[in-house]
Amino acid sequence: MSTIRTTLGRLVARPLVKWLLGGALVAFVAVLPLIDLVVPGVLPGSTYTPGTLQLLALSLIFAALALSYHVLFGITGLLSFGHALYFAVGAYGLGVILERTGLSLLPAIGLTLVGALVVATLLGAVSLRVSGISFAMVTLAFAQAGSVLIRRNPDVTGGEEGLGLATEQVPDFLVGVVDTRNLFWVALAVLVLVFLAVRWFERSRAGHVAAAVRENELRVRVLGLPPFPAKLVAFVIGSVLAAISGMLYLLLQSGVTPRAVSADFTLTILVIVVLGGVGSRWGAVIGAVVYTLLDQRLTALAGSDAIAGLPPVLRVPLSEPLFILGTLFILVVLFLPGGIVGLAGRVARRRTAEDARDRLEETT
Amino acid sequence: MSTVILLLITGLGLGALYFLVASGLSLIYGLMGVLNFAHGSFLTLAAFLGWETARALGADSWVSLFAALGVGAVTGALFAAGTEFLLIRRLYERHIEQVLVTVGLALATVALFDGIWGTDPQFIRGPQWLAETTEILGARIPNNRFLLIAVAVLVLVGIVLFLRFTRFGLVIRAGVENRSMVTALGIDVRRAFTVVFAIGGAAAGIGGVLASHYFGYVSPQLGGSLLIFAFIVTVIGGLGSLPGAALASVVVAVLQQFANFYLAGTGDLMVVLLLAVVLLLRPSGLFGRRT
Amino acid sequence: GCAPTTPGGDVEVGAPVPVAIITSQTGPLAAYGEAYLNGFEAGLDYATNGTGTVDGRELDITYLDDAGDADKAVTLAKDVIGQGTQIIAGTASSGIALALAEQAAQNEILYISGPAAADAITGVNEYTFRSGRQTYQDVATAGTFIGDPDGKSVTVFAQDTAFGQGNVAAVDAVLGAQGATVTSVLVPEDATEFTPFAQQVLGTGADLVFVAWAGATSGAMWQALSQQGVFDEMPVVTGLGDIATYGAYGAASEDISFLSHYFGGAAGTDAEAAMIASLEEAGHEADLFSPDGFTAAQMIVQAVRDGDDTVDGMIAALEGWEFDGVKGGYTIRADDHALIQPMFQAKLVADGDSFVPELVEVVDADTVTPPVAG
Amino acid sequence: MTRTTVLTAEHLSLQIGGARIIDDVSLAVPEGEMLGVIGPNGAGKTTLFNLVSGVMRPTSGRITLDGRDVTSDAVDRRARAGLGRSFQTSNLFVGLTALENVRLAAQAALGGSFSPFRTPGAGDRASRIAAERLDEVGLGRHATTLAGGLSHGDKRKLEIAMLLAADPRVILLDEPMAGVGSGDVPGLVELIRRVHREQGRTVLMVEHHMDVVLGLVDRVAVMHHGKLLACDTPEAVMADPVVQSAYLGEPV
Amino acid sequence: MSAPIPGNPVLRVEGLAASIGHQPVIERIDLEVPAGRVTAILGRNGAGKTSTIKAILGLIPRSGVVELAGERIDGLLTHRIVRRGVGYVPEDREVFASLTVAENLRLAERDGAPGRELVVELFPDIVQRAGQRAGTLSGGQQQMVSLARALLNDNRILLVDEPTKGLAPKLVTEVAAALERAAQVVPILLVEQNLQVARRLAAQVVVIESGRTVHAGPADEFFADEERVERLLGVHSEGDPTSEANR
Ligand SMILES: Nc1ncnc2c1ncn2[C@@H]1O[C@H](COP(=O)(O)OP(=O)(O)OP(=O)(O)O)[C@@H](O)[C@H]1O
Ligand SMILES: Nc1ncnc2c1ncn2[C@@H]1O[C@H](COP(=O)(O)OP(=O)(O)OP(=O)(O)O)[C@@H](O)[C@H]1O
Ligand SMILES: [Mg+2]
Ligand SMILES: [Mg+2]
Repeated sequence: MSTIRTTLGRLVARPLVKWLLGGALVAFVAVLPLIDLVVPGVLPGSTYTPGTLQLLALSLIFAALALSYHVLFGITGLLSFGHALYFAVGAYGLGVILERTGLSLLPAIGLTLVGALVVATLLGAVSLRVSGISFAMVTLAFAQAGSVLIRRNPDVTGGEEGLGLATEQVPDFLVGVVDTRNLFWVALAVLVLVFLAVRWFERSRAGHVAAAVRENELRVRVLGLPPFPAKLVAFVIGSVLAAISGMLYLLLQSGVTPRAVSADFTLTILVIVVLGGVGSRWGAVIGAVVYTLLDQRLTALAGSDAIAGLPPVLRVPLSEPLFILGTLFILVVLFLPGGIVGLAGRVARRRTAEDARDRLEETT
Repeated sequence: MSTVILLLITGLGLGALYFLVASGLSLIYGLMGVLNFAHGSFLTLAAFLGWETARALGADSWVSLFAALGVGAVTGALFAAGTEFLLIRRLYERHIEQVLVTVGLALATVALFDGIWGTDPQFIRGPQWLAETTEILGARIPNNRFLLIAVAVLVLVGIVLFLRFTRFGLVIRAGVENRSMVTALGIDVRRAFTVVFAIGGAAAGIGGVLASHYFGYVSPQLGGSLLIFAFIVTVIGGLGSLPGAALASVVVAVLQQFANFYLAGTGDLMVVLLLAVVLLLRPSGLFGRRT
Repeated sequence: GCAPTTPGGDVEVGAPVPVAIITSQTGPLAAYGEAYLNGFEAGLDYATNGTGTVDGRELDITYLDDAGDADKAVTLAKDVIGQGTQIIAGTASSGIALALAEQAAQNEILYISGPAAADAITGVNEYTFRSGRQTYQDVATAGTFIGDPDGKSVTVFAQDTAFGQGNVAAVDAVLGAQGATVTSVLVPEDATEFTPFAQQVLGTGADLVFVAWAGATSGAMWQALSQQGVFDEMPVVTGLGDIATYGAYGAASEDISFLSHYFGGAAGTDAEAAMIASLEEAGHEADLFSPDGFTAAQMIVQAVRDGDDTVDGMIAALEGWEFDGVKGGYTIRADDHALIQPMFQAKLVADGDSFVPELVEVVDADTVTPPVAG
Repeated sequence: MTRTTVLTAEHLSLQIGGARIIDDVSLAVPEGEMLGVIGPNGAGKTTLFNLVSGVMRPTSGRITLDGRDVTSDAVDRRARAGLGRSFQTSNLFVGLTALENVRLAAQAALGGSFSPFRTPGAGDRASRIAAERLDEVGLGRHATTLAGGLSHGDKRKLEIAMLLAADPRVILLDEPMAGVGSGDVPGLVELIRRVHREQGRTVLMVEHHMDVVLGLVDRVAVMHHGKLLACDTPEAVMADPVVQSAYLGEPV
Repeated sequence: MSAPIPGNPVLRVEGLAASIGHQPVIERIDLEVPAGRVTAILGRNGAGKTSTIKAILGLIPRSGVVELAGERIDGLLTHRIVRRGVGYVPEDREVFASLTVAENLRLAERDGAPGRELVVELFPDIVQRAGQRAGTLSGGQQQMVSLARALLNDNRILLVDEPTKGLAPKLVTEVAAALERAAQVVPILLVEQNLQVARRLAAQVVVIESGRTVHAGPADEFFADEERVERLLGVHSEGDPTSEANR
């Protein structure tokens, strides 16, 4: 048994095998809408039902968003409190362009991307003049300004009532409940692309410089490398990827509300990344899926009869989904420093330690 | 003219409120490097318990107002000390995680308050005098603004004196920089940190009770709504600098007041702009130490 | 197993009718949600004579919590629609209501929105109805306080939000059209200091001040108005909120003229009596949005009864339907699905430590009928 | 000397608050020279290096590199112009491995660091150079250790490896031997000598180990209270009574 | 292995092991510091000298026995250990950069700072700079502040980690003299790479290699055995460490 496990362990480490496993996972997720898989308590219904697909698609979008934040925070060490702004630029940008210009979907997406690129470059160049907590505050302030602008201009953005998707310009196969699974597939494809893009950046030379900037900026300068371009590139890449997630969100939800640009939403992204494990791509993905499922399912739990029957001391807190989520989050930060992925890593390490012992025993 | 006076003095009152929240934030951040997202919850809980106290004693009397302030201060201090003791302390020198824990705490506690007191605001009353106005140069200034300003000044002076004339100030500043070295000098630095949190929490607690009178209600959202401005004030003033926080509170609040009134309600945008400009010109804030 | 290619499928005749009520049970609008749900249950009792069935067919009702979050609402809607539900009702948030209306249109099902007041919901699409009043009706009721508006000046004091701007537009449309000069003092949404704006209101010297305010800051706003002496100078009208807000008006309580969508005991109809009895039995109190839930139940029952189990049939059954409800006689206007209904004038009177509303006058439904949307 | 001058400081001064930390220092360093900088603690040696490398800006005066005025250039520009330095207290990427630290330096020198389209690989040039440099300073077996987990002395060695990998023409070494175990000192001295003699680089070195200084340098600059007291051959400097009393004192 | 030392040691360490993160940094350290003398810890870079000092102070998680004047202290928190009379001069000086020199010293004071005069006498330079922020001091000046902090109080023992690192030759002499004087009142456990200084001060030596004690004994005996010094530390004990390089 243990030999098999060791061999397996060694196999997994090989790049080709990693790619194959990743591919298999994507393929498995891709066929979910075609099969009748029920996970009681986790998913609201069978995997082919639109409600479940909607939920899964939403978690894929948040995964892409979390990955985009990973570029800033995980790789480059930029703690931004305004990442939601770029998500909103994507969602609102696409929504407004569709509604105002009558362009069809693809050109509108292109235009939004350009817009996001410009906004991210401009605001990034300004906010990156400061660092640390000041950077966090400037980004928070810009996002706050964005939020004010969105709420104050109901003519363009729908104000606090939000902006609807101009469905006439969107291809039919992306509209309506029956087509949720098409949206799901699109979301999956986008997530895979975002994942690969982030992976590419992280492994590139620029990504290495970004990591070095995270560690010690002065040292980077002394090596003759200006830190600013590295940070700006990371910032722009992260922001544009966030805008892509935002556009997808608009399509999936058929609309967007100002919550998408709130400080709370940025904190949500941060929570997701931490839950999954800071500094890890898979962490961002897993964190997003777990968070979204929890967020949606805890509401169901909170309203359930099981909770309603409890004495007030238990009932009051347990019927507040955010209470459970917040507490859970605290526990993760306190007791699982590497997030969910860190936990998995630790279990794996203990395994390798066991393996080592096994091997010793075999040889003696 | 009277409008300008009105804007100025009400601006000072709002600034006083910002300062009460920001003082604790600034203290905690400046000295421990923790950006405390749960600070709003300290404030909210204090406001709720202060309200319950005043209600029990009869809302209209001065006695119950001062009792509420006392309860608020104690609540804030205990809640904050407990937070430090149970959560922050375990993560020492891991600042990002500390911030995250406070984020989690803020989420959880606001939800809990929702569950206990409901999401609706509870409208409150205080001594009659607070609801009346005093005329200054033709402007009718609501009296509770004066109370706010007076209390904020007292808190500022109190904290500054405490830090200057006790050893705590020193221990705390050193502890921020290199905690293990402080212990290696034979000092129990954990106690100092708990004290800082408690002081910050007490200021927030007092702020909470006063905020509930300023806004006329208590609700689970009370603290959160003030928190962003308190953050901005803290950063503009220079992290860790109390006089900086005080000055920035006044500047931000007065600017907000004037811009809201004269510049088509752009108060928030102006504050954001101010923050960006200050940070770009002086990255460490007005009174901040350069690092 | 393999998944069926289309979700849901045709409704079997005689089978239970699935209905989904999506509203806030937690989150910022939980209190509105609760009032709505209580009203809904009372209404269901009333409309089905306590049987919970329509012509022998059971209503299979699912109650879902949107927690004030549009994401959740859309996910829930897609889920139930995917399972074959063709009737959705609820929500107090206009943003969520519009998102649900969009889902209804995309998927061709019936949606009856809840207390959400935005005028935009009326006529947004052919699948969407409403069970509450809309902003226009509030404003028109306010207009009834100044007699003939011609030549009078009206100031709208509101927050600079979609809701506030909607009110300004509505006042302009209602009273401006009748010859009043309408000005506005708009306060930035995030402002916390209202004193200077109260002074500005005073400065307008208007014949009537219409206050459109939502949210927790209303207490401070009213205090600022009374401190600056606005009530000594000009009549002030505003919409009466739910019971929880009665304390918000403070010293001004008895000086304000209230327009009211509803408060417990305002209407004196049979349906109201039935609703109050049923609510009290369940330990609840009649409140601002109880009728919205009650009416929604009536509408759903009507749709199921006369709707032939098709969405088009249900729409046809509702369009133009006239019925007696909590507030009196209701009409669902066929053109845009506006819900024509009477409104109330009210005042607050001190009752020991707190205040209670008293009816001043019933405002006829025709007086406050909104123009056809679109 | 007929060699060209690579680095000059002209009337360099730095004033912070009321204190003159560097006081009218002028210095010219010819190509290929090794200049020792000595002086009591607090004399301003590190500060001088900070000014030359661009970490700090002088209050007045000029710095030239290859005849070009670089006084207002940022740190990274000077580094690209061929100026490299090490720090008195180790300044590393503590979260990266020793090899990655050195590789970044090598890549910076080779160019193309910001390319998002190329990924570093184990066999590429920068990695090979990095591995060699690590071996040279004796850290080969620590290649995959996180820099933060190295002992103090090993961090010093890593600093030197990074410096060499960055391939600068002018090197500023701030107390390279501080904290290095006695047994390892000769090896590092030899390394620095090779860098200087064989590869012809210009080196400025602050060092308190007089044996090391005297064995390596061509000239010695003596700093005291922010001023340049003397700049001369080691023999002449050592014979100076002021240096004797202010700096060397009695031997242990 | 080591010759028994007469009298009760001030500090006794037995089987001390410690780790940082999950990585063991010392594995088995045994040593004794006799009263009234300097005991030097020697060893190559990375051998575990600093870790030993930190483990004794409880600054890193540790296991094993540590006794101060016969009482176990290995279960105590750092500040309690220090208050029992353990002075510490850390490897990287670790002065509080944002505090002034005076504040740094004030922070270190316990029980009225009986050693103040000694400090004034030894380090007049830093006393003059009382109002300067310690972060702006030169490296050597910081080292003096760090030493001064430990000398201010009456301690039972001083743990001193590479005190002469980065000091100008003249100061090395002075610090060595200061330590020699301090050693007359308090025993010192000294980590020192400068062999001249170690030889001058130490009465006992402990050599560490890869986290284990590999030698302990009187200093003169140790330095006399050139072959052993060469093997354990990689240097000739006589002559200067760069002699090879100079040839
Ligand atoms: N920012 C500053 N503010 C005030 N004084 C400063 C500042 N920076 C340095 N100094 C002072 O300038 C002097 C020179 O410091 P520097 O670090 O250059 O000395 P050094 O020659 O490198 O000494 P060492 O050999 O001890 O490292 C010192 O007296 C120091 O206290
Ligand atoms: N923070 C850390 N994380 C992981 N390992 C560490 C850490 N600090 C030190 N080590 C490891 O512990 C071992 C002992 O380090 P220590 O600092 O005690 O050595 P030392 O003998 O003091 O060396 P030096 O003479 O260079 O100061 C070294 O191998 C080092 O790599
Ligand atoms: Mg120096
Ligand atoms: Mg060491």
